[in-house]
Amino acid sequence: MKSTNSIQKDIISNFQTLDDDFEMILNYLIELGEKLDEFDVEEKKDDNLIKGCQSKVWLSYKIIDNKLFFSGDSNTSITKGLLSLLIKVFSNQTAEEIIKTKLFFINETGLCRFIGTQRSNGLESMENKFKIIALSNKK
Amino acid sequence: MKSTNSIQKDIISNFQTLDDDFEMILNYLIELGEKLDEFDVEEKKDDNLIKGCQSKVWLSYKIIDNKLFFSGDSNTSITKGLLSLLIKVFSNQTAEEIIKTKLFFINETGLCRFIGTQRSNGLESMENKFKIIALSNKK
Amino acid sequence: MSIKSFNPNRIRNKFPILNKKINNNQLVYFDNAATTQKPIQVIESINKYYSEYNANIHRGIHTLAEKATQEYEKTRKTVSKFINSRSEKEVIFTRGTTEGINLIASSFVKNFIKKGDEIIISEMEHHSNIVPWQMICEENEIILKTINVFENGEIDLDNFKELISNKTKFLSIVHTSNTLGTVNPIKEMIEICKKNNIITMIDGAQASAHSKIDVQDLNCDFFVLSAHKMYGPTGVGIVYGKEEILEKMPPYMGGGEMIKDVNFKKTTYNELPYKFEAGTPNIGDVIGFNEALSFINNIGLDNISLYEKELKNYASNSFNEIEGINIIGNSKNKIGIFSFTVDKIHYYDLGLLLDSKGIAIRTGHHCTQPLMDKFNLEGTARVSLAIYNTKNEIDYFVEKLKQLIN
Amino acid sequence: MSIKSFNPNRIRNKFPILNKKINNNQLVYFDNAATTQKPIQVIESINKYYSEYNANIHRGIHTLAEKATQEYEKTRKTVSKFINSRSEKEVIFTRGTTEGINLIASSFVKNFIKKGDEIIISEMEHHSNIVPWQMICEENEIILKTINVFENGEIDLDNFKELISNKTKFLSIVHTSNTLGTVNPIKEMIEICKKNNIITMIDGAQASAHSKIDVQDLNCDFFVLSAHKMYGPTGVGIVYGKEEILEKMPPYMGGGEMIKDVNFKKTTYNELPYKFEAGTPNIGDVIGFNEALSFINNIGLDNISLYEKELKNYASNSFNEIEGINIIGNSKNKIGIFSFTVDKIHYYDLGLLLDSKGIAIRTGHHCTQPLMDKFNLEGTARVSLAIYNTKNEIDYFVEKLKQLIN
Ligand SMILES: Cc1ncc(COP(=O)(O)O)c(C=O)c1O
Ligand SMILES: Cc1ncc(COP(=O)(O)O)c(C=O)c1O
Repeated sequence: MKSTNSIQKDIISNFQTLDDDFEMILNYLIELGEKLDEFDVEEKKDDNLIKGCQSKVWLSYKIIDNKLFFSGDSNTSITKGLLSLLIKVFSNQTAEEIIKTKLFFINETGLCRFIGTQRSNGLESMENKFKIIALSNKK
Repeated sequence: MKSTNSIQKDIISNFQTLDDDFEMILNYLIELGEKLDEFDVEEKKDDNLIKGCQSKVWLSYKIIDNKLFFSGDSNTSITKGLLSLLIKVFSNQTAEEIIKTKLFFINETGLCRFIGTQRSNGLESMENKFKIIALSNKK
Repeated sequence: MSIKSFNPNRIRNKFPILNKKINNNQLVYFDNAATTQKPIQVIESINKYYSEYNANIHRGIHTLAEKATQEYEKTRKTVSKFINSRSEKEVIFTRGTTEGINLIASSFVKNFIKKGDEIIISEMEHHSNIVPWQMICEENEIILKTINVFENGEIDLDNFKELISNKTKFLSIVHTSNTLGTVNPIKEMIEICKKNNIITMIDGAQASAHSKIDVQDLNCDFFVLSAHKMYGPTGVGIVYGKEEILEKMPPYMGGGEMIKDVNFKKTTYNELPYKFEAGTPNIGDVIGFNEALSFINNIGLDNISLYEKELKNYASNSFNEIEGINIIGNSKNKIGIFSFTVDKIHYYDLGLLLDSKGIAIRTGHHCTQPLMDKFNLEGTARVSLAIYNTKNEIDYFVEKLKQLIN
Repeated sequence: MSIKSFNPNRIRNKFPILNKKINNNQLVYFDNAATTQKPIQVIESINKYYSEYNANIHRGIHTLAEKATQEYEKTRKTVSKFINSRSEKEVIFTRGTTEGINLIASSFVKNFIKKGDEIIISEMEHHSNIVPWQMICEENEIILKTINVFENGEIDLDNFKELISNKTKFLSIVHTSNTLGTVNPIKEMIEICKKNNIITMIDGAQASAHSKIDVQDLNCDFFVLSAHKMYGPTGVGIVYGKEEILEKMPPYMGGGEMIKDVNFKKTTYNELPYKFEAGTPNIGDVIGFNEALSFINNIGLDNISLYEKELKNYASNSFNEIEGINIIGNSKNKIGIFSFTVDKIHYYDLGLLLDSKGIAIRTGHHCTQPLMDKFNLEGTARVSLAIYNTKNEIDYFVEKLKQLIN
């Protein structure tokens, strides 16, 4: 199992090949979102909802062998792509590992472009949701 | 007796010799003020007061042969100079002449420099006082 | 300048930002309802103020203060002419439309509206013309009523008439909707109000850069606008109010400038318009606003309206040809503001994808959530046009949008 | 940079206006308490905003909006560090000190002060820290008390302690007097307030450009300031408030930006600091303010204080040698603000005559009429110094003033 940090480093190097081309980044994010596993419609309930300024995100999880596995969905393709990255980082990790993870890939990839200050709700509250889930499942 | 307009023209040509030199204009105004006839202390009462933003002006008048004669004073030398010009224009005139006079010398001499918008109280309310006196003495 | 000789490129050259590249594409700025760009003469006048005659105004007697005061007050004169107010005293500087509405809501209500009275707004109002009324109504137990808006984005005048009762004291209505582009029949509405002794306030934020405003002809009691939506700087707005009403209103804020005499026993307030301008105002930008108005006046609002109408019709026809697009708001009388959704693409994705092509549009609820709720929408994408936009830009936009849809 | 290497000429070069001639004389700008001049970096950053990335902020997702939002919020971060607030949420943008005080007076009183309670201010307050309290006290039947000021311009601390009762709920006090230059013992006063559960507001308009402000160290509940008195643009100010208090306060104005969800049934407000920032803010000037703070930070407030103290002492000594001058305000702890009268020359004449020599001073009541009344004055002439002023300028001023007196 890779550490959250090394997964983040992988993401960063993937994004580096995109050369800061805004259009390519968007299309890559959309592709990533499309690759996410289908989200169970039953899980599209308010409890699992993270409401951003312009988009909605749903997040659910399972625990297998002490590790958390996340799945999620969004009504916007680009947000879904961002979400898929967070799922990649946090899935298959213990609650402890999730809690202590610092997300540095967002700044380094330039994806902070999508964390406008008041829209921080977007990415920031996504991150918070992961951490809260982890906290509530800590031993 | 000169008309108010020709007195104004005289004032303008006097000021033209000062070449827009701000210091000379101020000194000239102060001199003009000093030449004003002594103001009767008894006339320094609230009825005769025109309150500007930073200076006070007193104005009184007599009527001789249907003509108004003004005298005035101010607690600031420069305002007193300005006042003396208004007295020059309006004194020895009939009420009717005063009422219909348009003051153009203020703009043309650049003395509008002293009529800051909120301080308009200064020159503008001085002019108003002359006109009100004239109105109340109209036949 | 007649419309024939009207050359958008000559105008574009006056806007430094329009030469910028965004994400390697030429900027296409279609977010004008949020804020317009600024011509060089506005930018330079602010620069000049700070470089040559910056000083605090009104009380100072030194040369810089004098010059700054004159230039500041010159803007008031220009505004007064621009909206055709009877007097400069009727022109109060604010930070923008929002502050203006709050000023009116707060100061007017204190004197003229009582518990149980009614205020009318419409369903298409911007939050800035909703929330101040909600706040003041709640505090003072006043009833807030809203005029119905039809599916096509027009206001329901019959419903408006029905809402009026002898308790109705105030109407606050948007001139031109920032979401739908609808131009409301405000003159007619104001007339109805006059007959019923209802005071009227017009939210002119989206109107003032696009069509001639004549407050005397409208006969409204209040009119508010924002400079930043009129090619002027941020941080400046206007409240126009009829002198006799402003005279009777208590001041909004207290402080320097708005007083005549301050005394711990009895403070007296300054005359209009200063009574409503507490503290050091936004001097630099008020001065800059004068140049924005010059810019508009030089082209002429007639020419602007004419050109923008042509542009709007062109855009409207082009958009209607796009498959999968739904235009929200099809009022017969509207300006170049197009809210739309696209089947299968969320407006948020649309906004970002178009941005990657250099096209700046706005997405979301446009601060008109009640209207969104009414139309069962969470948000829309919005294209809003201004005088420097061109048919070429519309073509480019349509091309890119079609590519995204297919 | 140590004070040894401190070179006022290097700083002067950054201010385009300081090269200007006024009435054929080199400008000597001694009206800094009214507003300071602006360094080129402030002017250029405003220019750059309008030329390169002007857009409305927070809601937009296109590149310009994103960039404008980031730069706007960067200023908030810088301010937060500058005053050492715990969090950026505690920094609210306003038009200036006056609006800040009105915001506090209006929103705070609604929740925390009741009929019969008492608010304390001092006799040396600026009108902006008097009138808002008078207005709100009258409306809500609250009692306004004023702390005595001694002949030498210092505050009467004993009187302050006497005024405190169990009804006292609020102290609003000026950090540094704009008329007297007095620096009040606010830390001591705040401590006394804390012991008596009194909320404190500091008017920092005259302090913030001249000495280090640390709101946590002061432990005040509110602190207000104006950018234009800190080498920044007009139209921008700050309210600092402790988060837990701001959280409990209702919003001041309603409108766009300050809401979370708007609904005709129930509107919910945004989180801090946005709850208090309704409508499109003064984006361009907030961004410019960041450069003003950089300018100050680059020199360092320690260096600024040190140099300005030297300048103040030099001025003080020079002025004391002038026959016929009366300095109003001789507090032991004061900054370079000198109010004075001259026997036989009215301050208005003085102001104009000095202006003819290129010297800009302020004359009048300086928006502190109650203080003038107390000292039996109608007004004074006032010299107020800033970081770009020099001993040479003081010498020139003294020379010209002596000529006028003789
Ligand atoms: C001590 C003090 N308080 C408040 C103010 C008001 O500041 P502003 O006019 O920027 O709102 C001033 C400005 O002169 C001041 O000196
Ligand atoms: C119709 C309408 N009213 C009010 C406003 C608020 O204007 P401001 O944000 O400049 O205060 C806007 C701005 O979007 C608007 O479009």
